[in-house]
Amino acid sequence: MLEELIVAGFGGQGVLSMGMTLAYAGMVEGKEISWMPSYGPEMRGGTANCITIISDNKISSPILSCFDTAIVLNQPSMDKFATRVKPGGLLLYESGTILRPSDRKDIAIVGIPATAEALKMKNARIMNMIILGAYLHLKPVVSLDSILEALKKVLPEKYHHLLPINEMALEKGEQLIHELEEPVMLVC
Amino acid sequence: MLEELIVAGFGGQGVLSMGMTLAYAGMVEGKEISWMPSYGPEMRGGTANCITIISDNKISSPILSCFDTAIVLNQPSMDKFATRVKPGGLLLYESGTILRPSDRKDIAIVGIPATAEALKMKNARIMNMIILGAYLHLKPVVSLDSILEALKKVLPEKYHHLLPINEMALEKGEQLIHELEEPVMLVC
Amino acid sequence: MEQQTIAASVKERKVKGKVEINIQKCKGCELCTLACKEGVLSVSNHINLKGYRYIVANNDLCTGCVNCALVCPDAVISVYRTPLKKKSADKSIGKEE
Amino acid sequence: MEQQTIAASVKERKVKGKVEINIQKCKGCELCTLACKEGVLSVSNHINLKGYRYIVANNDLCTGCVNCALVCPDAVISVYRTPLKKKSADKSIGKEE
Amino acid sequence: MTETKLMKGNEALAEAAILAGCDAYFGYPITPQSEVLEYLAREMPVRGGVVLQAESEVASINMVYGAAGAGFRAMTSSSSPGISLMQECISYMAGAELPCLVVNVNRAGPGLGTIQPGQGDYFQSVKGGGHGDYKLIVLAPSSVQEMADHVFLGFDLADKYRNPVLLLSDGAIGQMMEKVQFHAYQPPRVDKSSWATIGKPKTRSRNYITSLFIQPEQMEQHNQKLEAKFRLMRENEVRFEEMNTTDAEYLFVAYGLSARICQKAMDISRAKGIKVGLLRPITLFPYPSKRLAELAPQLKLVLSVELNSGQMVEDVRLAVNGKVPVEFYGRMGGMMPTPESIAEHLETLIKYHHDN
Amino acid sequence: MTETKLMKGNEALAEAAILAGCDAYFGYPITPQSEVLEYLAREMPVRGGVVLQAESEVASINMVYGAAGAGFRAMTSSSSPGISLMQECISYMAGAELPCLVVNVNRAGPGLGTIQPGQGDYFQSVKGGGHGDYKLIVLAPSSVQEMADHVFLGFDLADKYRNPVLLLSDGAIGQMMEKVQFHAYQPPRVDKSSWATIGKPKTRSRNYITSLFIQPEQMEQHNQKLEAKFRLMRENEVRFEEMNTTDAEYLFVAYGLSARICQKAMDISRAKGIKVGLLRPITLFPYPSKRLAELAPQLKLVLSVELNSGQMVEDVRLAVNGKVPVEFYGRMGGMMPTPESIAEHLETLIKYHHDN
Amino acid sequence: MTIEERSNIDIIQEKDNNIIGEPYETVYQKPGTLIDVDMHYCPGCYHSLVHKLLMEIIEEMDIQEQTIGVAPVGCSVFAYDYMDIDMQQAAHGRAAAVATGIKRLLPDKYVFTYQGDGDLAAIGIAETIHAINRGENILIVFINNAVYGMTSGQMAPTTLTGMQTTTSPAGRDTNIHGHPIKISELVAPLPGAFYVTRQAVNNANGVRRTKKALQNAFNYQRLKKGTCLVEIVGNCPSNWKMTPIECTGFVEEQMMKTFPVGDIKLPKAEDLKNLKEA
Amino acid sequence: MTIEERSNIDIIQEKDNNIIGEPYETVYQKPGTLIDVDMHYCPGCYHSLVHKLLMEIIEEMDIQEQTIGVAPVGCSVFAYDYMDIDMQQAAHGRAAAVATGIKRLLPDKYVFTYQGDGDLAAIGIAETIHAINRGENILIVFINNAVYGMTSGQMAPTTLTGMQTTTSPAGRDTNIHGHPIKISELVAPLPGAFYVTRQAVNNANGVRRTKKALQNAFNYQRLKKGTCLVEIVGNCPSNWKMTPIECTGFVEEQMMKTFPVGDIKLPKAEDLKNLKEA
Ligand SMILES: Cc1ncc(C[n+]2csc(CCOP(=O)(O)OP(=O)(O)O)c2C)c(N)n1
Ligand SMILES: Cc1ncc(C[n+]2csc(CCOP(=O)(O)OP(=O)(O)O)c2C)c(N)n1
Ligand code: SF4
Ligand code: SF4
Ligand code: SF4
Ligand code: SF4
Repeated sequence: MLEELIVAGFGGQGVLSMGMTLAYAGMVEGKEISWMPSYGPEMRGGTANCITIISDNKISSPILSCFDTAIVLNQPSMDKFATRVKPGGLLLYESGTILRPSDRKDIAIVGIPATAEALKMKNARIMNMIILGAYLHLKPVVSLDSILEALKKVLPEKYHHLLPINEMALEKGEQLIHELEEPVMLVC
Repeated sequence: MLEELIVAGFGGQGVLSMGMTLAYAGMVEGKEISWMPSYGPEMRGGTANCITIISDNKISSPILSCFDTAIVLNQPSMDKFATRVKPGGLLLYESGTILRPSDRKDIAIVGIPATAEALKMKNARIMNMIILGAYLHLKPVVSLDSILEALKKVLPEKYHHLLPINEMALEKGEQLIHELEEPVMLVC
Repeated sequence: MEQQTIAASVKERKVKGKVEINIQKCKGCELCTLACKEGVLSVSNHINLKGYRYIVANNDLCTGCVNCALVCPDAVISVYRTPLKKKSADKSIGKEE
Repeated sequence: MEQQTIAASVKERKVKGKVEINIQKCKGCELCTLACKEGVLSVSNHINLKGYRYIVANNDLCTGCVNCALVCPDAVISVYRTPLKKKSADKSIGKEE
Repeated sequence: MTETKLMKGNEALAEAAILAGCDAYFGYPITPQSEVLEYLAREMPVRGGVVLQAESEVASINMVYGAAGAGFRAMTSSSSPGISLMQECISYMAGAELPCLVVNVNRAGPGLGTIQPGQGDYFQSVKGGGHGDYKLIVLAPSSVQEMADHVFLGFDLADKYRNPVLLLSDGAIGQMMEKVQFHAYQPPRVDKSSWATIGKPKTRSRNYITSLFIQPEQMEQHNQKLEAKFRLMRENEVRFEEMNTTDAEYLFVAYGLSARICQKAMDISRAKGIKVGLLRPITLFPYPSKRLAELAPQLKLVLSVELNSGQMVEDVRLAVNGKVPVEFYGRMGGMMPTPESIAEHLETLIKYHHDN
Repeated sequence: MTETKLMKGNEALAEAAILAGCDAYFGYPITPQSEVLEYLAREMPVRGGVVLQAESEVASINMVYGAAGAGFRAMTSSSSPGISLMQECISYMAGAELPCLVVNVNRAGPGLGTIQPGQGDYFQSVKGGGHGDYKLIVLAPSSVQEMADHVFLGFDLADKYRNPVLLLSDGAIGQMMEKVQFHAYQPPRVDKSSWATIGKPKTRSRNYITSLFIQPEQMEQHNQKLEAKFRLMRENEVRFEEMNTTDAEYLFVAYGLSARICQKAMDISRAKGIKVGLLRPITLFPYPSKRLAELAPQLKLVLSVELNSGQMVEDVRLAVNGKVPVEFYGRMGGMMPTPESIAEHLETLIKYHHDN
Repeated sequence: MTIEERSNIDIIQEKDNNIIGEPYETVYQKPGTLIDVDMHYCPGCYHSLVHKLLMEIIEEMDIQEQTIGVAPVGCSVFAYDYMDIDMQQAAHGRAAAVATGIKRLLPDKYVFTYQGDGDLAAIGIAETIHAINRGENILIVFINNAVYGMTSGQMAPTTLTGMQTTTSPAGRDTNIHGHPIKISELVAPLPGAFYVTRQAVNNANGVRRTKKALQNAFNYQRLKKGTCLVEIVGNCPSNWKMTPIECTGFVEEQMMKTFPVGDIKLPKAEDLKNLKEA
Repeated sequence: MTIEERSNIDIIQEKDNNIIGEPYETVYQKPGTLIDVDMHYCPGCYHSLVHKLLMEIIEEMDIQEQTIGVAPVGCSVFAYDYMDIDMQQAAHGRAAAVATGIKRLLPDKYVFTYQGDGDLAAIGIAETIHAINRGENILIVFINNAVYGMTSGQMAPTTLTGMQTTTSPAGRDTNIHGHPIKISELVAPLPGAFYVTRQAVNNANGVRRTKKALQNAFNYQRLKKGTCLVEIVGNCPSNWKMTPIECTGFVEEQMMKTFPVGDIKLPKAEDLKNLKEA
């Protein structure tokens, strides 16, 4: 198993923590992992991304130019990373924010209205977990249990009361995939 | 013509200016010259020396390990440089201050009571010029006229009234050589 | 309820002011709302292209005191006033209160 | 002429002092001569191995006030005194005058 | 004790410092390594040890000088511009034979440059950015695990040779998270009483720390003593990692982050049947020159891959001494070469050298 | 104008600075080069130009940065430890493409070391003591005359390439007196209006001096621009002096003071029938590698002679790339190799290489 | 407000709705010398505000062609992207030395530095004090926001006692870290300091007074009588972890206690006479 | 006196002629902690004098084993050759940082720096001010001789107005070089400064007072209440180009005008209570 993933969006959208949760979950399952943030000069408002690799074998380069999966949460990230998804790969995006998705035909492109759903659940911050749930349903690189385990590490103790809503968000993501009009066809 | 000379003594004995006067005189005569002081960490009381080279041809190394002539004005310098005079060379020293001259047989060793003579002339500072006069008599590498010309450059304007006494000192040095009991036999 | 008081003061204004907000440059820091004692400024329910809730003005209440513009870090606010008497000096900064 | 005065004061001394000068370490700076008001110290006509005119003492005049030793930068001077009363504190530095 | 953690490189390094018995950390913030100071500012007061934010990098390294001179395990960390400011004192420490750990989380320069990762400080680290003849032992971690491991190793080597050790990382290794394990470690007992300034008892003569030898004879003697030490390091402390070299006809040489990227490039090339191996120097000084010279005869081409304009490539060339062509590939300014581009570059070079 | 004067190296350099139209000198005292500041403190106020004693070397070089950024000919000078302190700003100036002259009157190190002459700062000067990828043009005078000449040359090259130039001298060349002539010189008119900060008129867009390129793409572009410049220097600015190379079987390579000593050693060896020549690099960067490579085939042995533990010898080895054995001879700590000892060392090596 | 919270608002592109008709006249407008791009500063950051003030003054005094600015490393390192004047970016802490280099060569230009507290008071204190001690005829604009902004909120020499930062997680402890340095009070006694004042831009009147202080400083520079230092109490919403409005409260209640605003050193009347005459 | 003048005196090796018999008792003697070698200082240089005082105190307090000294570059760089205590030679200007490094690790030892004015006030002013601002519990001994001694007499930040040096050949011009910095007055207001005093060793009483000040400072260090700075007006016969006695005159008539002796900051009585109790 080798999953090379990039998550990209605005700083503050939970981009880094989404990748980090996946990385922790990988660790829980005894996999090799690497998580590489890109760090920008601006304190706020810039775009952020992180490359997360989960693998059964030792990981060589933590820096990649193309990815099995790209999860993008804003338009600039869509524009930048859509082309970097390997043929047959997955491009997952927040459909409420991104109005112009890629038109590539050789990859699976899936939009999820995660922001809207998060607001329905009265917590905008869990948007990233909805996306993560969707992703894990499409690509079960780690189990949901491992993710929940990981969340305990990523979330500071004082936010542990939020674990249930995060779990709900993950499930909501899975559900949203089921509700898609067209089924997703993953090649790999 | 090539003269490789070291002058060594206490700082303050006029060691550096003796070499410098020679260098200027060399320049007056259109010769190639190099003057290399050794500079020590102490402000006062250390020993000082300078290597002066006067040559008809371009000078290569300004730093030398053996010399045609060594002029030494204190015992430590005698101890250090006597062995560095080339066979056949000249070792000139202040005989009032240096009580243990070298016993080398392959070089000419000449002691001059320059300090005492300077005191007789009521100016301790001209000791170095007496020595220089003696040296120039033994080895006329430059003319006395050139030396007098040079002194005008070495001495700051405000000390130019001292030029006559310096000239007298130079002559006194020459005279002291004549007064030596044994005539000096220079090989080169 | 404060609206009431402000509305009252409007009537007494000798000069009328107007502010113009460059909403795309506004970062929604809300410092201007703190500076404006007339209640002219409020946060919009919309966000601009940079993702900030920008500021909107109710110019009916504006006295043109320039306080909001002075404190706006990003120089987003322009202020206009019906002329009273020409004051030549230091037109841009107003008088200390 | 000053010699006279000093000699006079000698007679009145209650304690007798003596200074010992490490002449090979003396640098002839003469600061001690400035500090000694009894005229104990003077510059020798000889120079030491380092080439300095060192200091010699006329201990007959010495009161053992340690002033010279205090100001000697190179710690060249030792001072001795006939005992008067034992003073335990701060023996090396004397009392400020 | 060997619990596996997921940590940032900078944090792993900071944690390792505590576990390695680092007595004192002095530092000044600079991206991309401020986490080291931040981590230690949080942890050190609780777990023992001195941590102090200095007023500058110059002050930091001079505080390290003082603490190291008093016999303590001391360290500092910074990034490129800050490390440049330390050059005078680093030279002093080498001259005064003071052990310490200096960490450079290299960013791309010159000047203020950018905060993105780079390897442009290779020359400064390895050849000597400060004045005079001295060497630092330079360790180049290429993973978060090594960010930790090299701290232990670094302190031990510093003590062993009484010499500063430089840990040369980069912004990517500092910022990325990977698994890391901390093994039980007991700092070796090093007797520093013969030189450390902790107060002179009547029973010994005074200790003093200095790099001043005003008499040339003494200075040269001291230089020779240092050179002997550097020779010893060259003999005993070379460390490197080798992959796929047995049958290699081509060789990547790369350290730190670029070695990780080359590893992937190697896989790509190997998949195409190109017999390429990788030599990853772990110590940049002393350099694995001997091993490179040994490998040279079997190789057709060596490619040094760096995040700079070509610095380590000189050491590769010096090592093989003309026995095999040495080429360079690099990106600068925080840009990353992709594994694909490296593999491609190798192929182009192979073709070129074949044709010429 | 071409009066011959007898001057100290440091003074000749200072005088040359005035004649070269140096607008501003900023410096801090340090032996063995304080005469530069002292000379200029005396002369500049009378003859025009700014001279200011700064509070430190860091301040000096940053004042130079400011003055150079405003389009003026500015310089500083120091000796080894002081130069180490300047590394950050030197890297900044290279990054910001500011022309200036930095003079290092090298003394022996590391650390405080001694005030006697040395060449231990070769690596720092040539490879880059500061962070990031940059190069300085490095001039190595070997006489008082060149101490003067290289100031004119240095300022001209600095302006030509918008890059700092380092004049790498040593304590002996700085302190010794030789004849020197100053030729008529008119500073070339360089139009700096497109980048110097002298106040923005309405007619042009603002100028700003910076080495900051936060976006890696831009930074790399900037790096490539700099590299292109360094390539140009390599192509156009190599300077060296050659003696007795036509029939040479052996070659001394040495710069500055050690080249002078080698010259005498060459005479000694030649007198014994040993066909030895001398190559004296005048620019240490760019290095006369091409010429060395050309000479390699005719040579049996190259001996690099330096006042350090062996630094330039690496550039010699890189140049000849294994085509001829390269050996090293040096003294350290302010000690001087004698011409005799060099000649002797050469003979020993000849015998050794002959036997092996 | 995080992006998550923002997302419940539609992104719209709305036309400006304040169109001004006659008989209004302009009483406040962005100065033309402030380049018309978005500044990278965080929302509510006083850096942007002070940039604006400086550019207003330069426009009003019409000295764009006579002014050179120096901004070292810190959040304001990009100042040259916003100020439409010739500028130099300086190494961290060295702005005063760089400005010295410029001013000594261009004595008739206006030269100012724009420095943060980490820059001026920590790494750059030597250059600052010596420039002032030499009485360099420059203006030092000193933005004191009590933290290192650009590097994400570490303790500065000016961090308030007890204040938490990423490197003083338990709050600044004066026993370990010392007391916050009051730069203005420290340097004012130096004879080279001509005019030293501390201002704050926490409200409109503060902005007026700060602008006046900066104006004074620019004018005084013509006298060549020494250094002017205008300290401005800054903020840092991002690293103080407060909204801009909360920051204003913190400035007024905490910062201004340790750093009281007001003039610390005023020029002597006789020195100012020349200015009035000119 | 130059060697030429000296030479009219024969070099002799004379036995000490002051032999002391009973019933004398020793009232002054070189401290045993001052190593019995010739100091390289020029004749009459106050450096040697202050070395002696420090070693007297260390002997009298019996704290040789508890004391670590730091001497940076300057004429006193060789201090470790004379002081029989553990010492560190520091880079030019950095003594206060080095001492910080030592003291933070060895908080119960006495740590002092010994610095010249070039060192402390020019290149090292940042480290000095920040160490004091942090209230490092160290003693800074500051020898202010108004020139750079070791490098042969260049202008220092403390050089008097109008004073000629090799780098101010026309005399220090305050318009160009600024006024002499008064370090003690500058740092005394910092809360981290516990005891700041300026003394001179121009005569025996001055020596007594200086010694007392240094003694105080050593004692206060036990309280861990902040930095003690003892500034001592120095001299430099070689570079002032005066005899030592002329130097004394210059110290009294010129130096002490700009640098008046006296206590600048005294500990509060309550702080000293603990000391008396101990
Ligand atoms: C030599 C050096 N050290 C450290 C840094 C990292 N650095 C950049 S800005 C900064 C401090 C910024 O704080 P401040 O001056 O207070 O300005 P602010 O960002 O708060 O406006 C630091 C430490 C650097 N660029 N160079
Ligand atoms: C980085 C650096 N710059 C400059 C020097 C040269 N230097 C040695 S001592 C000194 C100044 C000495 O003056 P001061 O501190 O006043 O002490 P003094 O010699 O007068 O006692 C200088 C500039 C140095 N050693 N290191
Ligand atoms: S002060 Fe300016 S940037 Fe802030 S909310 Fe008001 S208009 Fe927007
Ligand atoms: S003070 Fe000391 S060194 Fe100076 S002359 Fe007197 S005894 Fe000699
Ligand atoms: S980090 Fe702080 S100082 Fe920097 S722009 Fe943001 S609010 Fe302003
Ligand atoms: S140069 Fe001056 S300070 Fe140095 S030892 Fe001599 S007199 Fe003392």
